[in-house]
Amino acid sequence: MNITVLLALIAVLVALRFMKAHLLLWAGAWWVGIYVLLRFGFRVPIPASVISIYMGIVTLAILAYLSSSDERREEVFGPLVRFMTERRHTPFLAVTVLAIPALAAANVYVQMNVAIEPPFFPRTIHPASPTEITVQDQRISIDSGDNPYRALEQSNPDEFRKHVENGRRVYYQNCFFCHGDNLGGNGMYAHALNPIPTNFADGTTLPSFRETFFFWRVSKGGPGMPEEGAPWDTAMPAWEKMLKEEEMWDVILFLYDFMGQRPRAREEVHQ
Amino acid sequence: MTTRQIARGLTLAWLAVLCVGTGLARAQSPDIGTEAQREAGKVLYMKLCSQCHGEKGDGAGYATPNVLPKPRDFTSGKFKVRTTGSGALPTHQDLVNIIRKGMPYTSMPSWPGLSEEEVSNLAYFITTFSADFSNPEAAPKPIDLPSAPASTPESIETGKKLYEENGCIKCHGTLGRADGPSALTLKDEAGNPIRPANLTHSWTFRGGSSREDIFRTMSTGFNGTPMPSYLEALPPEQRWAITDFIASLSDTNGPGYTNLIVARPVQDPIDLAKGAESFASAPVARFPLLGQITEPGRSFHPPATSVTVQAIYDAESIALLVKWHDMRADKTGKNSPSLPIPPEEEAGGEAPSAAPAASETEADPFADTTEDTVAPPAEFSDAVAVQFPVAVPAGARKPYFIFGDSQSSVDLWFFDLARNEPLQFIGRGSGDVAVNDAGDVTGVASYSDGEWSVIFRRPLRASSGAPFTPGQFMPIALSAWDGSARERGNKRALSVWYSLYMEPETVPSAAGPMIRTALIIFGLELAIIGWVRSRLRSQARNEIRGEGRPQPAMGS
Amino acid sequence: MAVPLIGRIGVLILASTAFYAYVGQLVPQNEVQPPQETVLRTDLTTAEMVTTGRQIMDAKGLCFTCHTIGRSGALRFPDLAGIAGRVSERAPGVTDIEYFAQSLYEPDSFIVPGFNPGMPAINRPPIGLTDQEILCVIAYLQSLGGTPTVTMQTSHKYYTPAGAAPVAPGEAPANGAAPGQKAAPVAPAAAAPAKSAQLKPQAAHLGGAFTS
Amino acid sequence: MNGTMNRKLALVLGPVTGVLMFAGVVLIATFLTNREYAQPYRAPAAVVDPTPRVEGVAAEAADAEAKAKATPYAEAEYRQFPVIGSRVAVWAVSQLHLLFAAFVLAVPLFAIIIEIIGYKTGDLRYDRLAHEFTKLLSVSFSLTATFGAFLTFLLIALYPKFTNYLMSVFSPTFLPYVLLFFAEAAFLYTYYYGWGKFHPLVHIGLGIGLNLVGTGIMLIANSWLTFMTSPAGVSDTGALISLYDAVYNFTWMPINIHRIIANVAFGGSVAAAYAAFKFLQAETDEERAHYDWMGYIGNFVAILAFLPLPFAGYWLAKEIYAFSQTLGLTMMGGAFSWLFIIQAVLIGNLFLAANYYLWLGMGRVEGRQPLQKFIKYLLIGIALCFAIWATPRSILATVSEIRAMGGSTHPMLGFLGVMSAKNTAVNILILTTFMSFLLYRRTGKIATVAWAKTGHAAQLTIFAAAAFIVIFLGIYGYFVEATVRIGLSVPQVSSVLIAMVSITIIDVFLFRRAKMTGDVRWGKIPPISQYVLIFIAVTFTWLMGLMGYVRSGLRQHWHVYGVIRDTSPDAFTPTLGFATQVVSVTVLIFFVLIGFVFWITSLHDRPDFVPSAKTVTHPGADVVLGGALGHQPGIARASHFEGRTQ
Repeated sequence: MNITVLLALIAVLVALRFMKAHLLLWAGAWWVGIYVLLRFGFRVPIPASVISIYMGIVTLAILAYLSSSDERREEVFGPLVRFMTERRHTPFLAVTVLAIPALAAANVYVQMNVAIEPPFFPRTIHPASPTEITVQDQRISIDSGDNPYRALEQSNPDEFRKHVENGRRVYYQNCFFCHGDNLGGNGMYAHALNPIPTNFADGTTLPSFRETFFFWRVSKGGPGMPEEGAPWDTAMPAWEKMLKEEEMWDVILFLYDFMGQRPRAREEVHQ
Repeated sequence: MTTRQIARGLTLAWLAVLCVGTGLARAQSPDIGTEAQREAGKVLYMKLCSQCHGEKGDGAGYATPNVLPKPRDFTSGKFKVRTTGSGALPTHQDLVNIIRKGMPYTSMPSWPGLSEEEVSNLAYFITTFSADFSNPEAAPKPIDLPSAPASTPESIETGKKLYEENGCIKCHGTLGRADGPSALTLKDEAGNPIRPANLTHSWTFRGGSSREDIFRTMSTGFNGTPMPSYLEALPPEQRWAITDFIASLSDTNGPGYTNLIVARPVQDPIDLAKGAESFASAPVARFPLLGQITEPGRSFHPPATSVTVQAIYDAESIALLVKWHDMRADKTGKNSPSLPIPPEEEAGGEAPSAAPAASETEADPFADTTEDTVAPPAEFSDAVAVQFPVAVPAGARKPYFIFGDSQSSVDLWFFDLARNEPLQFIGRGSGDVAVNDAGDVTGVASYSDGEWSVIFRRPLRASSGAPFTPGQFMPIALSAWDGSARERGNKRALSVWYSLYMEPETVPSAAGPMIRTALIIFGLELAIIGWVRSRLRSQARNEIRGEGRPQPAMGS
Repeated sequence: MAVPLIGRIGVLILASTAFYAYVGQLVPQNEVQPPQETVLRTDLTTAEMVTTGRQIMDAKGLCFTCHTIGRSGALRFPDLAGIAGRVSERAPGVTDIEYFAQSLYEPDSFIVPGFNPGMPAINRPPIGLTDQEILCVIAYLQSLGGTPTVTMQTSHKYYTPAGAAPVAPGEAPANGAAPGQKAAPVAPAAAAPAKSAQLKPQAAHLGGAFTS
Repeated sequence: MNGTMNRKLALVLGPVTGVLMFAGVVLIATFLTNREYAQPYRAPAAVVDPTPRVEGVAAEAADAEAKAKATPYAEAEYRQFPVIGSRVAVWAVSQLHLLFAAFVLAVPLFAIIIEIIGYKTGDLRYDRLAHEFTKLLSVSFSLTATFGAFLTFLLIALYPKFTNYLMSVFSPTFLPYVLLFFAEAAFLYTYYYGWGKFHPLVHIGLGIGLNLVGTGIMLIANSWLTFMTSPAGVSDTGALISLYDAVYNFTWMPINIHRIIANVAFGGSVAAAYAAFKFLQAETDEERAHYDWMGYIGNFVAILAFLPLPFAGYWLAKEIYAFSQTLGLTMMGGAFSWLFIIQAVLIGNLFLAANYYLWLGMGRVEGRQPLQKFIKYLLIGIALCFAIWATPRSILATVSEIRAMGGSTHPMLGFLGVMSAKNTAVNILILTTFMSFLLYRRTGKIATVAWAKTGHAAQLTIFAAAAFIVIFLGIYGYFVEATVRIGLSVPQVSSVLIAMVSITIIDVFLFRRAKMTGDVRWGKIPPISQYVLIFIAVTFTWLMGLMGYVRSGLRQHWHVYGVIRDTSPDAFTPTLGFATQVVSVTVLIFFVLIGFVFWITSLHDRPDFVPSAKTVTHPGADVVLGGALGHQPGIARASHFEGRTQ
């Protein structure tokens, strides 16, 4: 949150309050204010796509408010109707009527002259996995399978620690170049990659999935991405070529262990 | 600009405080914190640091075999980035700073997420690895780092002279491109190969890229490496002059990585003989390179960290100018995108690099160039490749960025720099690269002062490969091989896919769309106003006639 | 300027549906294709056929749902490790290619002692491998305990490749194949060059409809 | 505007609009077919052929005949529907069938409830209302059956092998289905035509029978389609093992519940749209008052049924996850994750529109309304919850934006994209809507009971407590496992439900003998509110269409998930953009047809045709017209009040 922006906005709204501003002005102020807040009010900027969703909602809400009672409708549309019909406003009206298309045309001009950007292809961040994969001659069910070493956590904690430690070794020999020392997706090569490496430290990525999902991603990598993951752009290797199955399971254990998180539990099957 | 000034101000203030603090600290033993602080640091160290620096602090962690430069061995008590004299221990603040900021373009990351206390505790814990820290004799004494005079053209000129006179060229090269004659033979005290800094890429400087950082590095040297301290050798003004010269070598705004090459149309037919001159009109696009760490035969730390590309096209053909820095032109041996890498080589990381095993004794980079300090010729030559999809992709789907895949292949323009002409390959995956005899691509290559300039040219429409059409985006990826680092085949520096845009000769006018938009909106406005007015009139009529229920204005 | 009620409602409905369709255009547009039906090249080398055969057995063939390689103990279906070496003892006098072909096309005609019948005909739904794919599977099976000899041009009792029995131009195509057998498929899919791996699914599948 | 003029204009322009809407449909359909999507069905471009045309045609015909004779019969796996392709054809027709079926199933459900209320209270208004709803049924019923038959033909023709397979599994359920269908017809027509002809209890019995039979039909049909998503009771190769399991598969029950609730919501909204349509057409104040009230009730039913829908949806999603995590991930994280953002836009719009309608309803009460000042706070709440619900899980961002965020999740928005936040948002939305309803209820009233203050305070406390519990559990959800988190929605929902019930009970007692500061004048609502009702109906219909797409599209390239693959050219999953276009066209067709239903229904109230002297110019025409049309004015006029209400 950027406090200065927030304070400035509050100040403007308070000022409007003292000015006893017209409803129309209020509506405009809120709209612009919320836009400014979303656009500049956050230290980590909000992506444009989300801002447009939010502004759509805000627009609807403000329109609903303006027309929610006869009085308000009169208050809002009255001046507008008068502006459009009364003779004394005619010069202004003419100017406005000409100014709006001119502005729109200017906008078109600006839009057509922005710096060229390469085509942008959105991708699904976490595409759905196949139900089953074959890794080094082993069939592994993504749906019903589980990390074979996870059970050791209860049954044999020492052995489990060994697996985690092995996973740590694997991670720092292979993965941290991209995914970073603290799993934040900010390794030394992250600046050269698109899409950027997955950030495991964001709090939500690890617990949202089961370990088999990560096993699929680790073992099959970028080449194993389904179509909706906009294939072939990610540099994630298919680690099955370079690591043993056990090492891949271990490194997943390590990810959870390092972040102190637990994988998503399997939904109870009833019936 | 303001943040820069503030930062500069803060640095100065900090230096001032340090100077004052120095006087006070002179008599005390090194600041190694309390037992509790070191214990707290140990917990963090074991979690965050020990994988590289080792649990014993000896720089032998899990990651060590695969990283270059090697992780610091804390037991040696030798630290690169300090404010203290050559060979001296760093101050507590030095350690804190380096933990906080990390070392760019190495595997030492910055740790912005840790609290002041945590970083401080870590720094305290690190002191436990070397006995020197508890020795009051060895208490670090920060050196005098006078504030910076303004950089002027004169000071840069002076600096350039001093740079040449003081042997900097031996390692860092005439133009600072790390191509000095002894650049390839450098080793640190532990015997690990080490590369001189490329002074034209200030963003890769381990100790930071500000003028103050450069000045400090030059004054203190990097302990344990061939980089000496010039504290004694040169007075501060001369050091500042060299600093100004070094700072002038790089674009101070950082690498300016982009994701697009804009190919400009040119009127005259492209003449390869004219070389880089023809590209004057084309904007420079710089792309980061990373090690090929995705397919077996990995290269974790290739020497090349970035590459610049310019593109032009005439009526018949397109030409690309690719430039990157290489410590030495390796024009002997051979190279090819399909040369195999034995698995054992990858396991050893960078160890069997070009550094000759013969020079066991630490080479003095400042001795006159002798046979000993010249690295033997490389077995593999330098090479570069530009990669395009074989067909212009229709949607998001491109060939796999590492030499394509079995379903969509790539067109490789490969230049083995030991040869005179580029070759073409068809890539269907890193294990399936075949020579393409189309012979569409021609090119020239030249090397000067540590920089390769390679020009490729191909007809816009050729017998093989995708056509180039103005107004179209074409995916492009690059690879570079450094022969002296034994790079070949999959072992190389590469980029992910970027775009090449063929800027059309005549840009379509915006007038049409502008007029159309304006007219549509104008029409809408007139319709709305007309509607409002007619409504008002009919309402007025109704009221006069006294019939019709009153309607809220604009209600429906 | 009075707009009749029906018109207003119509415009409202049109506008709302258009708005929602517009919202639908704003989100990422990904067309999810079904998994590629690999069209096998006719010029695969035997070594390539072995790897391809292995992939087919993994994925489309679903062979390892029942079969194992290198397992012993209580098995549902015969283990396949070293299978090529055992052909001579199971079916003396038959080439391994013919034996494997029979096992795949008519699995019930020979049941390995100690096992129950239960394998479906592989060239028919639900598995529905193509004849070319089955050749690759045979190549892989040959490699288990033997040396693969099969090529894409190999013919056996159940299948004769188009190129293997040259038909003189002008004759009715495909009737030259041995009588009583499945007519050899006309070549298009098999002969399609590697480039025909398109984004759109192939309209003409050699396999059955119900490929699970 | 002038009434008679409106009528005349409507007569002229109504068909014109119809034609225009049809043209719109055609236009969009043409646009769709222009897409690459339709390519596989296109004939190759004509080849230049030097042969004279006549000979060429003759030769072609001869060739074709020879070829036809030579080709042996082969069973087709798939056939192509011209131009739009099989998928879109089956998709649109089944969606239309479903929409009408939903309407036909839902309307009796609340008609019977209203009828029972009418019977219990003796208030004839309710009885008339129930009858009015039922009027819409008979035409809709035949349309449902027509579309059902159309769908069956399409399936048999276009997907013969797959249809055959489904039949082999489900053939034992066909006979009961058909029998139930007969029973449905019998009940429906006796219920409608027998209005007022029987003892009220007998009639109510008929209505209950109608509902039971209708639900039975739906259950059977649901088993077929849920089997396709989550097959059970069959072997790997698709052979039937247990019909019971095949019917009672993972998603059957959740879909049943989901559909019953959604049907009621949808039916209510369409009935409200009908009332809105009649309101706008109405010429007298009585009619306006009646249809205002009817629209209010219809909308009330719709929103009431809508409130529990998200929870039924969660149950369904949970079952899908339990059946196959891959399917669940495809739905929530994969190809369909963005569909739920579109859904959030729709649902947000619904809530906003429903609240807005209630606020406008305050205008029915005389005098200036002090309670209206609360609207802005409610609005802020709704907008916030709407925004949270519409926050995508995988944010669409350019590389530079992703780098700025430090990953694919935004450090702040990331928390809004997950289930905890959305669950909380939807619960708060429901509470807010309920608040709007309460405010509407007390417009123009002042509680006079002695404990009024305490009552208000208690209501407020309960409301605050519910909101607190919901928000607390929502935040708590971030700290627990996914399975626990899903479980948290139960206490959230129940606290909202308990709050709603208890506040309503207090409210009822609080406002007994309340002082009225202004009369409720039914019909005195701004006409814009009626357009809101129609908008709600469109949105509901569209939402049904979208949900139909996701439920069916989840299978991706499977006819029966994991058992029978779709190998037709339509096997791919189209883009969301394409899907929304198809849904839009389907919804437009539905509204054209439902407009037709409304029109037919409104024929009831039309005065009979009386040939005026001017129109009859030929002597013969009199005879013809006289013979063709019965002259029974009066009966039709009184049809409003036919039956028991008379």
